[in-house]
Amino acid sequence: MKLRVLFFASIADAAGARSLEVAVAGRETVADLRKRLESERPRLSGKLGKCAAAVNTQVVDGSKVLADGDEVAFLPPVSGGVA
Amino acid sequence: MKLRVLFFASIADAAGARSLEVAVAGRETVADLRKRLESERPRLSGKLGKCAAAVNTQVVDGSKVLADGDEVAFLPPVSGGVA
Amino acid sequence: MTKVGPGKISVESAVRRVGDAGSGGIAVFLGVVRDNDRGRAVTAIEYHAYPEMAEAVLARIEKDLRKRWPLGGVVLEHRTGRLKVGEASVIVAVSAPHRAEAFEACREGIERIKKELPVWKKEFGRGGAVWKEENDLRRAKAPRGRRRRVLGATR
Amino acid sequence: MTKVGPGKISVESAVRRVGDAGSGGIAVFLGVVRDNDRGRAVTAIEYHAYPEMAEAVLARIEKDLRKRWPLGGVVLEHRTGRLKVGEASVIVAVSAPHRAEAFEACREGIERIKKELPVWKKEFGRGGAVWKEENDLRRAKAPRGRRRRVLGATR
Repeated sequence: MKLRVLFFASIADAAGARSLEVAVAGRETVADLRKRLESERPRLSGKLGKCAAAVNTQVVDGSKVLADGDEVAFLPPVSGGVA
Repeated sequence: MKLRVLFFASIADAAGARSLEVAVAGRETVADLRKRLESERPRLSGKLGKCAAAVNTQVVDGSKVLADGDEVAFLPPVSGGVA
Repeated sequence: MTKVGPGKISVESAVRRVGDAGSGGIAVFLGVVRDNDRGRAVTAIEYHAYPEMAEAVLARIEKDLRKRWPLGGVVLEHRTGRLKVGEASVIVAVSAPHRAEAFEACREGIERIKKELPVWKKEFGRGGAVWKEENDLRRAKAPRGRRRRVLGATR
Repeated sequence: MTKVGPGKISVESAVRRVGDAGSGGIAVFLGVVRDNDRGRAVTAIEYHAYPEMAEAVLARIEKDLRKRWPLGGVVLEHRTGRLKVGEASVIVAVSAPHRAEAFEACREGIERIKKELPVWKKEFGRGGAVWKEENDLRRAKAPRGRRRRVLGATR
């Protein structure tokens, strides 16, 4: 099964990409994916834990089980709006 | 000595005028003027007591003594701005 | 910047005029003519002012707002004459470094205009026209006097 | 009405769009790029969004505001891309029958945007560019969940 992974702001800089296609072999939660991406990409190490995660635009917690075709976004703390 | 007297809103309607030139013989306070205008103009009777008074654009109380050339405004409750 | 008169209110112009490089937030309030007043149909409102005094009151309100909050720009305007439903009668626009200050100052500005500005409205609707007379200016004056005495007798 | 994108924000257009014959007050808040951030000089800000999610978040905020206050119109917009000092990054405009409702809803709108909208800013100033990352979206989500449980387990 396949996922689309999105990175933003400093996380996109660290990942060197704004989006990735990721293949998943078996059952995987958001927390599993977070761990796997951090180990595959040393520059992300320790960073994804500071991000919220959204699946298909809904914020979820780490226990969320991923499904084929999901869009998983790692969202660093936001800073829209105003001072 | 002479005063200019201003009326607004429902008070202007009742007075039949928006402004008057008024001559004053001796020492007169705002309260005196209020009383005199009400007795001279029966349609104002009982109405000026509901008005604030301003002398030269400053809200004053009835004890204020008038001076030659003063502009005295009788101000019914205001209703600017919004609902 | 303050104004009382028959010219149309422009929110675009007010926002441009309060703009300030050090301000991160602009709060604006517009009062507009509603089609009803507590259920009674309204077709138009005529605003009458005591212009010289109204200008002085707006200038005093601007000064007081600036004393209390670190504002960049301030625009206070009240329109006079006959307005149709949907037209703006009053605008308060302020800029400030942060949003809380902008909101608080804007709110205080419109509250004080409502209580202190010598402007009167005549509502046109079914059954003719009525003057709405709501806030006694003698009440608006009292709290300022009291506050001044508490803070010190020298001023 | 909600929007996230690179188009310039027009306060005139927002005010026209929230206009409503039954509303007597319009409150507007504009966030604008300041020339400094706690003293550090800023020359421009780049806003990046997760657009699909940001649109969904704004729609949810509009819905929640309408549930809580009797609003006529609501406009929530956030601009993306590179903005200079003085340009507006965000606008919240609402109309309501009375001013208190308009102010409260407008304030709540901007507070929620700040906490919940997936938008990030990169500040350009002396010493280059820095990402400002401030509000963890996991914190924004918690209170809503808690409130729902308190109100009843059925929904």
